[in-house]
Amino acid sequence: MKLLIKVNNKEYQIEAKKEGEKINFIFNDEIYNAEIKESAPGLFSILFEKGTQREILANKIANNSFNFYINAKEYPVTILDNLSIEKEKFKKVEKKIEGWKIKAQIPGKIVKILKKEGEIVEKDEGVLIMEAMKMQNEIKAPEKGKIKKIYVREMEAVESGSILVESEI
Amino acid sequence: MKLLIKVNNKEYQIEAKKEGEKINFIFNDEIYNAEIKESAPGLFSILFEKGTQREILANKIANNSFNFYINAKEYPVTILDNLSIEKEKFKKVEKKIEGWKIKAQIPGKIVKILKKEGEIVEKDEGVLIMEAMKMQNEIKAPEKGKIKKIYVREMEAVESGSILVESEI
Amino acid sequence: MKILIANRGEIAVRVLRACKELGIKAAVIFSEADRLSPHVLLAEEAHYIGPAPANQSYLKNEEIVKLAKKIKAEAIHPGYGFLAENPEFAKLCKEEGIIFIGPNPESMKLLGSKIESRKEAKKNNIPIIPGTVEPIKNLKKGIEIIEEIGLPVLLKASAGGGGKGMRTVEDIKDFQSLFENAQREAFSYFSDPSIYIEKVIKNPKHIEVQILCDHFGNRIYLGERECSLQRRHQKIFEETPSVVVDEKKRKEIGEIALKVAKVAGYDSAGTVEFLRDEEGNFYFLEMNTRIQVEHPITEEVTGIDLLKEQIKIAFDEKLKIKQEEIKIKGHSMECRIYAEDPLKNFAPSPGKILFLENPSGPGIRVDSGIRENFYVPLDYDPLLSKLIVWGKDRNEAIERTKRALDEYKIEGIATTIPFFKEILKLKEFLDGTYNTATIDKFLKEYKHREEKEDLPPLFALSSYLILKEKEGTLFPEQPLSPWRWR
Amino acid sequence: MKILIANRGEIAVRVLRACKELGIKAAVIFSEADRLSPHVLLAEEAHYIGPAPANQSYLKNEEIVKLAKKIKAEAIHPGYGFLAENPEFAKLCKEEGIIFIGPNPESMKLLGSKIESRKEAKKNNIPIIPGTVEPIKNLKKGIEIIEEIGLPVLLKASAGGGGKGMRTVEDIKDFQSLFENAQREAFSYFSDPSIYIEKVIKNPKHIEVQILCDHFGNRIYLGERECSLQRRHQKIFEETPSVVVDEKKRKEIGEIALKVAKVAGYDSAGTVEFLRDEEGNFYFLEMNTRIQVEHPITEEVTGIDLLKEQIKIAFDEKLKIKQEEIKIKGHSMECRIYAEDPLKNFAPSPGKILFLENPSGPGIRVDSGIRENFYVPLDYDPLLSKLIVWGKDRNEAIERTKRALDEYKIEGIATTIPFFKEILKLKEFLDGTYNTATIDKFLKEYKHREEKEDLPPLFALSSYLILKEKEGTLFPEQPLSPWRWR
Repeated sequence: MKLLIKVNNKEYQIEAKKEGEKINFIFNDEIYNAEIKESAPGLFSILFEKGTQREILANKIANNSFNFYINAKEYPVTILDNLSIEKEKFKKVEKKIEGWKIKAQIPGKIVKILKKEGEIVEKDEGVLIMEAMKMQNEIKAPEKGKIKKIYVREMEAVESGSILVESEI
Repeated sequence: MKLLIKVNNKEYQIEAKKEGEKINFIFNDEIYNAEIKESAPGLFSILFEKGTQREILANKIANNSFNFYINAKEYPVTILDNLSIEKEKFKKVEKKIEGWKIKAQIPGKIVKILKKEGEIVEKDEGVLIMEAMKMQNEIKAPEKGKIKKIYVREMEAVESGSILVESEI
Repeated sequence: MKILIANRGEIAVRVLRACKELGIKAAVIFSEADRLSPHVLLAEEAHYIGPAPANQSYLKNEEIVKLAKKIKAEAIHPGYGFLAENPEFAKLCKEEGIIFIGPNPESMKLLGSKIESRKEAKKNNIPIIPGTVEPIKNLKKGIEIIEEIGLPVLLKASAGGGGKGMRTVEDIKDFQSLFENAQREAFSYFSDPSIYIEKVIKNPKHIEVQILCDHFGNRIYLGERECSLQRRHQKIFEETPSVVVDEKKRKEIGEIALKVAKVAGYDSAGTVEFLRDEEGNFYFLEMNTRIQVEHPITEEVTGIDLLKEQIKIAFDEKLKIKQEEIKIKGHSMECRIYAEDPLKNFAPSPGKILFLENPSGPGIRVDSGIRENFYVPLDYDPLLSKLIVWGKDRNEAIERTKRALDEYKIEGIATTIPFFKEILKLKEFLDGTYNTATIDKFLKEYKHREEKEDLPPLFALSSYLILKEKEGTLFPEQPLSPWRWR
Repeated sequence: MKILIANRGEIAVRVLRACKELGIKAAVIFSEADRLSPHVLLAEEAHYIGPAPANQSYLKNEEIVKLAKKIKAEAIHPGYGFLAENPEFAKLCKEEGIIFIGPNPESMKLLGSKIESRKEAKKNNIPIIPGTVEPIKNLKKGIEIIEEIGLPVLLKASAGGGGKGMRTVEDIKDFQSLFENAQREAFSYFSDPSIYIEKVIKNPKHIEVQILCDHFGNRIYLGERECSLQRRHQKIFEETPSVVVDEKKRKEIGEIALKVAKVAGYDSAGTVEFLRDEEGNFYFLEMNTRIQVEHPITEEVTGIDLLKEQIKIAFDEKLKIKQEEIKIKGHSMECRIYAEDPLKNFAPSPGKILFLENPSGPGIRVDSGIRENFYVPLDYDPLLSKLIVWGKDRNEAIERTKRALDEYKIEGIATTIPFFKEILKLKEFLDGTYNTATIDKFLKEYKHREEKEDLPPLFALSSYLILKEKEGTLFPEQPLSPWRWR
């Protein structure tokens, strides 16, 4: 099966086949054979035919979307098969029309809101300041846009993943 | 509720009540209040009102029967409530009639069988020799009895829990 | 005997260990966020002290002293941070008949004031960074001082902190406007326009000396620690001995450190901090009146358990170790492992630790405040643990640190482990020429090394999971993490 | 460069660490039982070698050498046990152009024979246990020897092993019958009736000397290890320095050890074993031609990484350390943690590790071959890990060991951890007078201390679980362990 794998937002295409606990895949015209065993819940030992061994922790964060950890290094990975690839493209188009949303990456507290609804902000301009673990972080606009809605108030505690600000265009 | 708790085959009687994550119990005329929180799957932190804290791993091995571990020390524990106490008594009577059974405590290999079916063995007399982890262990008769059936052959590998020998009377 | 440990995380664990080895009972306190923290789970006695925010729990001095009395603890160990350098708390303990494990409140108060201790140092011929010791209020006096010590200089608000009212003067032409500027800002923030002038030490190294002083006037120094690897003035890595300190220099700064302690009437474990300029001059900066985060590397090379010595001193024992017995053996370094994401500008990364494997083997020690399944709260300092390494020389220590970092697996949240792997390859680190500006400079171009060799295993597992899911042999969908049951 | 590690468990992990610190690539082998063993999971390269039984996997010398060649490894590290002291294997490696990390096959062969090495020792005036060096065949010669060395003596079959054909003679009256008895048994087991006579050393201490010898005739000793705490002749605990060895004695036995090495043409890391009688005499027993289980305590007090030295020597490097540079600092001890149930006569306890927490902090090192969720297989030696402790003196080392044992949590299977907690309270241990008989004597009355204070928490949790079950708020019944999802 053809798979599109996004690692750290870089895309790679592979062709993979599963036989029991074995995976064969082709990447860059090279064939790989690996055996996969679960060493602890969520932990997998990948052993390639030529002997290379790596252990990976898989933390599922959404459908087809994982945080993988190799040697304490985090790799956000999204896996798309043929069908999902089409859907994803569609979503991208939708997104363009909608403008951007800023979500809280971690739980924390909103310390200061720097912009008002209706204001135009430039790319990388600060929109609000959030505090977590004794540290303050300025949250910046990912793209230029007009602020449509601010969902939070100053001193409000927010959960990871909650939408803070939304723009139009 | 009245509970009969067997720890290492010693019996203790307590009277216990649960309120949310809190347990109150009376033992030896003393009242104890404890809060219990699961710190990891199967691990519990017990915090008494006066400050004593212990962490216990609970490994369930049968209904009402656990291996508890405190500081790497194993405590086999069986818990009986009013109803179960009656059942247990009944089972004891049954058992008396049936004679004993020897089960494999650990997986291993039967190296030698020392007795034949029909033979009378004294308490603590060797019945067979089992090997596990490079060590040989003589398995002894728990009580005097007449060997009714030997379920294994020499050099046979056995699983933990499988019945090896059964006696009558 | 019993000690109440008024702290959390790795330092509470460290104190617990010292108590256990001394045969002293120990009790800990915990906030609502810390009921299942390792310092609680390792303790045999633990008491709830309040809600998560520190000012409602770990900073509640009166409640803590009250608790100590209730549970019949003779002493309180404050760790570092929180109440450790609060003279009011030390005084309160004393008044209530509880031993505060630290220095007497008077010396703590004196040393806690940068200005006062700088004055005292100057009076006693201890080298300080050139500049004023008294606040100045007019321009003319400022120019005189600059003529004396040379440019560049730093203007600082007397009452200041946090960089407010701070200006760097590079050119005398700019002095007047910057001075007035700083005065204005100082006045608006602190209602006090007085300004200090201090020479700017370019590319300094931060080097400190560990000392032990008892209640009977015995004082020893235990060598230095170099703490120049800092991110925005926060230490992240320390080593001992320093590449730039030889036996002679060690003695010289050691004796200065003891002089500081003597002048201040200091009577506990403490650290005297110095800046070293590019010419090799050392200037007294300040004294830290607590056990420090980085104390273990001194323990590794001297073989002396500083925590136990600190506790024994507080219980009025005489220091038994003589200065001439202190021998520095080998080399030790410490990496501070923080719950911060180096790829996201070191944003805090609280969350659940899904997999933890600590390194071990020869020369490795981990002083840790976490374990698997622990949820790192966002209410406190993000220090998770300290990787402490000993080697027979600097080279072996470096190789071991690399090896240990490769073994160290904290997974489920982002940490500074991958960052240290890069730091250890830096030329300035390897040749020992690094200074307090090195990391901030390096960070401008920092990203994790792209590990091309990590791609095939990632692909293998990705394929495996997705194909298993299609087969229907994977565990059924769950709200959180189906492959991670705990 | 690449090394193939032909072992498993903690020693394979130890060798992996040494390779990594030296910048040498390493590959491991694994049997069917070890696919998910820590030595595999920690390795970057691993190869399947065969089914679980050792003679179909870790003992397959030809396959192992073939694999080494296939993966382009220059050398094989055998660890201890398995192929480590097999001269045929060492020879095979040599013939196939693979470096065997250990001594040359000839010296290994000589030292592997107790009789030959005893002969060689006697010839070179190395003190051996009084008795015959040649087998005797008649009664008269036997009586002569007993008259010379005195009673009691041990009769041993020349070809023997495993206690077969062994008799202790306490009274000369019994000699004839015991001698004939032993001859008969020796003949029936080994088809060789020849018998050795050796003096019985009463209550001996087992003390050994670590040495390092390179390929260029450089030889050094690194102090002793006392290994007298043994259960049925199996070492379970070691410490260094020994309470009964002073600086002078250390030099004396160190030099004897080097003489043994020189005589045998030894050229690797090795250990020379001695028995010490109650009068303080030392007798050469045998030499172990491998890295030993207990090597880490020597690393702790000397600061020298023995594994790395052993590897460098095998790669033809000259030994850089001089005898006069070896300084013993502090005290170190090792507890061998076995998967054995002390309450069930040390029956093996294979199974799954449900919870694991390693101790750490100052002075603690754990060389481990396990981790949480690992299933301890029943096919191999039950050594799980080694707790290695350093303290500035014996007293601190003991207190730390106690502290670390309290912290050490291996749960789900029975281990020797609770047993060591009792050993450390033994009078003979504390005063250092213990000998090789101490443990077996102690074991006759051993049981875990009844921890009355453990009852209330056990009751609390028991009530909680049963009442939660009645409420129906506990997880639904599962075939294995409902509170343990993994």
